[in-house]
Amino acid sequence: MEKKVIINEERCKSCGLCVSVCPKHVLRISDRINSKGYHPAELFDNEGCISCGFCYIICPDMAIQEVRRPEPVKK
Amino acid sequence: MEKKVIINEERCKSCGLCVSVCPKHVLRISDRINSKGYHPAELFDNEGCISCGFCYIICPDMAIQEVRRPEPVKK
Amino acid sequence: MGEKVLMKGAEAIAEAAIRAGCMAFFGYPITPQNETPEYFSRRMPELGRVFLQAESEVASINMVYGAACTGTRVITTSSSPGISLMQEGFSYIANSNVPCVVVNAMRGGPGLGDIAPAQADYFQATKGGGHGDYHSIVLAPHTIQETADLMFDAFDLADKYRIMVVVLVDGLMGQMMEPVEFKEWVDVSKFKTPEWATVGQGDRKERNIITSLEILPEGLEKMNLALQEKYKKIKENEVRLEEYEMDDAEYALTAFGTVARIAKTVVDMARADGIKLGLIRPITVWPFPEKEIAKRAEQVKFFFDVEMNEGQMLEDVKLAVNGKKPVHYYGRLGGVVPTAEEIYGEFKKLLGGKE
Amino acid sequence: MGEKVLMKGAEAIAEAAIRAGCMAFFGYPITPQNETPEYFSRRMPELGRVFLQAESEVASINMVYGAACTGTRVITTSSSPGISLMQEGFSYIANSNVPCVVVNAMRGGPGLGDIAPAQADYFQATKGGGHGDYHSIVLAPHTIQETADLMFDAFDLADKYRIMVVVLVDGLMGQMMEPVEFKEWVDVSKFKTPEWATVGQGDRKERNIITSLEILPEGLEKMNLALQEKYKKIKENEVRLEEYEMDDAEYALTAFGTVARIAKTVVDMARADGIKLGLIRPITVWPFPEKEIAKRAEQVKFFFDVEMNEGQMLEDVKLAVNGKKPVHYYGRLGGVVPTAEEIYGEFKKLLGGKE
Amino acid sequence: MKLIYKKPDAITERDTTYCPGCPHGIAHRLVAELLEEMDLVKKTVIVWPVGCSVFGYYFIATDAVEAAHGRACAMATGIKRVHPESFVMTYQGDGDLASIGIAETVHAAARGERISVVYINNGNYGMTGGQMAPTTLIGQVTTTSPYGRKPELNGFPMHVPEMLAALDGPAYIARAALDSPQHIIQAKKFLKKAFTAQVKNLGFSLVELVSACPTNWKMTPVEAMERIRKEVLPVFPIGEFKVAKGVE
Amino acid sequence: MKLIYKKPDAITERDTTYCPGCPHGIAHRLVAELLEEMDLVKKTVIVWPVGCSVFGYYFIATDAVEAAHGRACAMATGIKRVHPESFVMTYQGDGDLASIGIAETVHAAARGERISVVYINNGNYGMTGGQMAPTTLIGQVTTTSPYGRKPELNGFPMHVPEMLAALDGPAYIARAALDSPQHIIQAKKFLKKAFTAQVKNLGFSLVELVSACPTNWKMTPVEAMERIRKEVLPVFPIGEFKVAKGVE
Amino acid sequence: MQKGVVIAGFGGQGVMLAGELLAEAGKDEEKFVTFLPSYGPEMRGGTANCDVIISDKPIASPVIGRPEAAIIMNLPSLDKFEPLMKENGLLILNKTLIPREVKRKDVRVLQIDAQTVARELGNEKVTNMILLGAYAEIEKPVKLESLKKALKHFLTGKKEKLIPINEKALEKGAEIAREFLGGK
Amino acid sequence: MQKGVVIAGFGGQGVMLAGELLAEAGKDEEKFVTFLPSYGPEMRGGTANCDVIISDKPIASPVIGRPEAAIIMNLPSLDKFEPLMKENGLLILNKTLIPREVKRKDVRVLQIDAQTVARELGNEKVTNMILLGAYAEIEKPVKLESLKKALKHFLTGKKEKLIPINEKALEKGAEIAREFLGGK
Ligand SMILES: Cc1ncc(C[n+]2csc(CCOP(=O)(O)OP(=O)(O)O)c2C)c(N)n1
Ligand SMILES: Cc1ncc(C[n+]2csc(CCOP(=O)(O)OP(=O)(O)O)c2C)c(N)n1
Ligand code: SF4
Ligand code: SF4
Ligand code: SF4
Ligand code: SF4
Ligand code: SF4
Ligand code: SF4
Ligand SMILES: [Mg+2]
Ligand SMILES: [Mg+2]
Repeated sequence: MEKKVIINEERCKSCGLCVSVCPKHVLRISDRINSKGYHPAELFDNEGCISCGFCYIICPDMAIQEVRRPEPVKK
Repeated sequence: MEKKVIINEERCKSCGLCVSVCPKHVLRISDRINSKGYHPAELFDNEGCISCGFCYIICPDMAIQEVRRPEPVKK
Repeated sequence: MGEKVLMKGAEAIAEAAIRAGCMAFFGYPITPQNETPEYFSRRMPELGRVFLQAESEVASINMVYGAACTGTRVITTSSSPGISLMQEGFSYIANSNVPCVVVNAMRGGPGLGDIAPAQADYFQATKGGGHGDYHSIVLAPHTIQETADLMFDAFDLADKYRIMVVVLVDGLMGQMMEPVEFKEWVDVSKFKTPEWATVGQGDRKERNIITSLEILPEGLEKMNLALQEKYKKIKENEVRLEEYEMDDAEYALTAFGTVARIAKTVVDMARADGIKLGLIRPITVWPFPEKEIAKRAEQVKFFFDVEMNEGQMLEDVKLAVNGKKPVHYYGRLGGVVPTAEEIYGEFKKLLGGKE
Repeated sequence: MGEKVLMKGAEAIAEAAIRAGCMAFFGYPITPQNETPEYFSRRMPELGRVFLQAESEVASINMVYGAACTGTRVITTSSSPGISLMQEGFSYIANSNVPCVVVNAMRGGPGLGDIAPAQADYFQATKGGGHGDYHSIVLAPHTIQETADLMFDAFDLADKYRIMVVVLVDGLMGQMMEPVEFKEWVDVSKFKTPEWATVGQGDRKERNIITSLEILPEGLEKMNLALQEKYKKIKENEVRLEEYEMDDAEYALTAFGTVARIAKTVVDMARADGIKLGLIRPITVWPFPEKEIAKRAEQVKFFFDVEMNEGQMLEDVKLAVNGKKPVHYYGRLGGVVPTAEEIYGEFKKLLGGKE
Repeated sequence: MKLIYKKPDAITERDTTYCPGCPHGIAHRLVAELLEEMDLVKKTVIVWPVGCSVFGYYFIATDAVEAAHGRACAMATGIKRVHPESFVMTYQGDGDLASIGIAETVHAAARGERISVVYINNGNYGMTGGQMAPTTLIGQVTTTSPYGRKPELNGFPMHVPEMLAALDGPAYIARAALDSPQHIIQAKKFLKKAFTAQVKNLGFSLVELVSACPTNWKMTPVEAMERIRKEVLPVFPIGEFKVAKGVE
Repeated sequence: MKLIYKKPDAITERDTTYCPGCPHGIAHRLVAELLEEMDLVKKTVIVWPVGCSVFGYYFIATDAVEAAHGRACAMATGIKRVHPESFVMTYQGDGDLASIGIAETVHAAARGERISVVYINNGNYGMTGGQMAPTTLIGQVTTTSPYGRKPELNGFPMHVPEMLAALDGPAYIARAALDSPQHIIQAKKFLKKAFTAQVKNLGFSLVELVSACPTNWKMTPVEAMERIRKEVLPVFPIGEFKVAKGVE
Repeated sequence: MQKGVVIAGFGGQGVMLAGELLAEAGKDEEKFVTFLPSYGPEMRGGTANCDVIISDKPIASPVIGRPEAAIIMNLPSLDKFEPLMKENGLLILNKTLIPREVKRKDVRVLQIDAQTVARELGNEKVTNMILLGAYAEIEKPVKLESLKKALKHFLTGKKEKLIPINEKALEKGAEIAREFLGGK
Repeated sequence: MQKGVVIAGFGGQGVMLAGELLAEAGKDEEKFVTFLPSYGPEMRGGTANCDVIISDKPIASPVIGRPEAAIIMNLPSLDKFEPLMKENGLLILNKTLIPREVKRKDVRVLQIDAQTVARELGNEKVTNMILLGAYAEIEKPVKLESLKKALKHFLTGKKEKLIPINEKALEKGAEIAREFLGGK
């Protein structure tokens, strides 16, 4: 499945705010390092994400570039 | 009888505030003229004055120098 | 031009500014120029223009700064203490390259001083009372007619160079009435918002940012060099002065503003006595007419600078003369206006013996 | 003197002021000198002295003005834009004849500019950025040691003449660390409230009034003349300068503060090349060492003034030299600090050919 | 005969420079009387900024300094901080305090600076010839609001005590009026509490005194006093807005 | 998949200059989103005074001017008066607005100036290294209150919205917080009302945003957000203090 | 020709109006004129005075340091200006408010009980015009007619009805001056 | 003898501490020293660097325009300072955060995977000391001993316990430098 949360790793400053507010605990600080020396956040459980957008709302660096929600399957 | 209200005519600027607040209407602007060209206020009815001090209280130029009240006559 | 009217300098300043297309006034009352804001307060609303009494001079100059960023012809007027409060703003305006006009009707200082005429803010106006390397164009008229005329130039110069123009008068020029004839109204319907103005991006391709900030020293140095380039251009093109009876002069008075008009009488008195005295009157005290004075230094025997201060323009005269001839000085302080007789007397002392 | 400590200039200023008996600090944060108020905020309460962060620089200088009226040793410190906001206050303090000390750690301007070192507030400090004819004593140290030493003199001079003393440094001097040794503590228990101070009449026969107001021009002129008299005395007695390798110099660098320390290296470089270059370094930029420079004008072939501005002290050098010798100039702007190599290069260009 | 009232000694012999009927003089007398009654005359430094009362130090006989326009509270702060034994007060107009000096006022109040402020609201800039002040009433004609103060252009009259009462620093904040003997007597009581706040080291204190400017209002002094009652007090009501414990 | 959130176009591609976790960025995003949603981007002039957000114009893509420290409201007034069609807002820190700029703020509010103010309360002077601000809490250690803010020396935290609410000029005054998604959503609602007040020409509007300064608070961003909830909001409660009719 | 006069008195005595009127009349006669008001050291309720100069040539300083003529409407002004007068200068005094004699012997003095005369004319406020009329008659800086014409500049609207009495006052002053000149 | 070095990196990497330590050590050796911090154009979260000069003679300018030596702790700092280096200057790089090679061929380069080494020592924060130790060993502005002694100035109170690991880091850096020098 496509990622529900798109993180611009170059913009991320590893502040951890998104991680702290994610109600589903599906975000974490990664081991990768960006060009400014920060470890960007990553969505490690796309499935678990409920597209609530909290991570977007609190991200101070607009590093959470997009949040998407799967279209409801028509019954 | 000694004057109940002593007016320093040189300080008076003829503003008329004392006259306006005197509850007994015993003050007026005189015909005299002081060295600055003002007609000073005067107490024209010492008897009628009740020594309430309103004139003193409102005089902006400290021209009402003193207000006195007759000592109550001991019975 | 229209009919001659008898008008206070402070009011003539306002009327001339309005005719010159001044669209907004922001300022704060201070003697001896209250008639200027008061006049604006009557006239601007009638014309659908802006009059706003600010809460202080600090606010005034920053309102002017804001309005100037939109490319609108804008003015503030004040007197010495109020002008001192504007110094930070002046410095910001200078490095932001926005146009505006400021009138300083100088009064006696320092501190609260008095409300009498003085010229002791010359340094502040010409050398920069605020921080950093900057200049404003400084015009110093000597009659109310000239003041009214120069208000038009003030706005034109401000727009031409995107610079602050100071009209430096004194309490006497503000309070005095003289007959004055105003130039024709500038057609403000032709004013356009300049390309650089910050009024919202609209259809513009790039957005505009007006700032005096450049955190890299190398970048700030570039900004400074651009400013200096502009100042150079102004020095080359905008110097103005009046020379009175200088053609054959053996001695030159130097004076600006109020003192200059008195100095003219001194020249007349001297000429009547057969003494070849002339007057050099800078109209722009910044840019200062260095070259012109340097030239006259070849001609005259000495200079005699007279001011209502402790010798401020004196330094510019000396710098221009550069040691070629003596430069003498006479001044009155604290709001005292020298008389023609007094100045002539001092001049004769310099001639030696006779007096 | 005690042990040498490695200290930021901005902190050394505070420590030296405290040892010199400064009893009160009022000020407002601004880079590049925040370490000064921060240092005061730690030390003053420990000593039972006053530290107050004011709401603005305008408030700071007026708090200083108030405290100065009580005859208390008081200081404020700031940097260029903040100093611009104090100009009205400076003018009031000048005409009220009260003592205080102000430090300006100059940064790049005009406007917000940058936080790098600059010297472009020289005019403001020496010619009076506020309104009216006034002066402050202006001290321009070139090392942190000298800065620490001069803080003591600053307070002494302020008290001696009842005048404002400006310590004019720059962001580099504020931010740099150098080893410094402080003078002994002044015994503040010996301080007495001066006779003229306004602290309540108490047992004094007459009450004291401190004012810069004198509404009669003749009266204000008298106040001004008294000020000028004081300035004359200061000019006669308090000029300080350092001459480095000037005894046999054929060329003289002129520079103050940070540039002066670089200039010393330039002198050494020239001497190493066999060129007789010297340095004249005004320590008091007001009063300016006119006479000393005038004397050297007889000796040297030319002067070479170097500043981190567009040529401000340059004017004072020229006025002192008065056309006797050429005065050349080199400057960097906006916070760029010239290197010794660069200045030496420019100097050699002036010598002609070789470079 | 018993002496009931007498010009206080702390009022000098010098004639005031005020226009006939200007209540500045009334306020001066109240201050002088209180300084005497509270035995503060010899401890007092009054800060007089620019305004019609700029020469106030000629009339009230205490040590005095003259502040730059609007900076009285800053100057008073400077004095009081280094000399806490002094009784330090400012005497400011509405232009001075509420317009150019509002920052210094708000911050002295917020800091709870131990100073007392006498604040004269006469609805305009008296000294400079009657320009609009922050306290000018809606519709009022002044030399800079020739068509009357318009809220959409000039905003609304500023209520300083109400505003300062929202801060925690002040110990006493009140408004009184100088239009009638009754109000003047009350004004003195308020001023006494303000001074007490400082004497007891409780914090910042301020009393606004609704005053008149007959000259610039272009009224006789008696008419001006009537205008206070009819037009000004409804907009600027008398009252105490903050009374700390201990200010009695 | 449906796009629910997307970095607004009015936020530039440039990385912010803020410390990791600094809520300045959150406030920027809210402003940018609203300007887009309300179709104001091309009409807007933002006045950025000095403070950590001095480079704000690099991050929000509108016309912009940079004000001297504290003078944003004056500069905004100048722009708005001569160009009433523009949407003019300021973005100010608590040092800028509440300390050095309080006069300009109070008077713009009193005049009912048609401008919108975004006011970031982070309890200190971030840019200059964490000095005490008017909003610093009692006991809080900063670089100029090394022993903690003491009320008897430094007074009390200043409540700007409460103070301005005592004036008649403002159309909308509120306080929100940036510590949690819920509060941030609410903050956006408040900001929208503030902007609406200007668009509808109703008067002055201001929203205080309780923010954090993890760097100078010497906390992790997450700890800083917790401190907002635990220590700051009890002193600076969220709420609307003035809501004129028509601001919906 | 250059004529300068100082007009001095209390605020409210019409000092400035008299000066402006004179200046306006001069302007109407196409002369060079300057009018310079100055308010006394006491900002409020103090003395006020103005300097008016009328000339054929451009005027250097509008400040009159040593008056050749002065219209003095109250005692403090006499105290101030008497010592400054030029020799043989002309002092026109509002005798009603000036109880003392002039001390200097080297000046010309015309004392007019102007306030009384004005009251008799029907309005104390035209005292200034009586004195101005007298001055104009003696020193002739402008024609009396020009002064009368200039009144229309200042008395407009509701005040228009005051023109006749002001004219009368100017004339009355001129008349008194003629007597004075004749009497010499 | 005059030695200048630029130390540069992110705020938080201990750039200033390394510089001050070096200056303090110089002072203790009774040398002339200057330390000049400067914060990058980005006020916050940006790069920081400082210039330290140690000399036998008074120091003219504390500003190092063209470094003869630089300790570079991150990529942006390399981008900034590489072009400014004097010929034959010494670049000591924190390889851990600097993925690219040095382009200039006319400078001496010592790359240390310092952050990794530090982590191995037990604390990533001593990266700065590893690099400083290496610099001191190669350029010898002060003795390693002086640096160690100077640590006591900075690590006081609660931080005192960090002294040993910092000392170890200085030594480790020196060791790496010796290998580097030997290897040449
Ligand atoms: C910096 C500065 N700006 C302006 C002035 C001019 N000025 C003097 S007093 C005053 C206002 C006086 O009004 P207010 O404070 O209300 O006192 P009032 O005269 O009404 O009693 C002004 C604007 C000044 N002296 N200094
Ligand atoms: C006149 C003036 N004084 C001081 C400064 C220094 N200065 C810049 S920003 C600032 C305070 C910033 O604090 P705040 O407004 O709270 O913004 P923050 O950085 O916390 O977001 C100061 C004191 C300045 N630039 N200009
Ligand atoms: S959208 Fe919500 S659930 Fe998904 S990662 Fe973000 S905060 Fe977590
Ligand atoms: S909130 Fe944004 S900047 Fe912070 S860690 Fe998450 S994605 Fe990175
Ligand atoms: S004391 Fe009272 S009654 Fe007597 S004159 Fe004065 S006001 Fe009138
Ligand atoms: S109130 Fe005073 S000044 Fe006014 S008329 Fe009465 S006595 Fe005279
Ligand atoms: S102008 Fe007004 S406030 Fe000033 S003295 Fe006159 S009446 Fe009083
Ligand atoms: S210093 Fe504070 S307010 Fe400034 S960017 Fe860093 S965290 Fe944000
Ligand atoms: Mg008033
Ligand atoms: Mg802040």
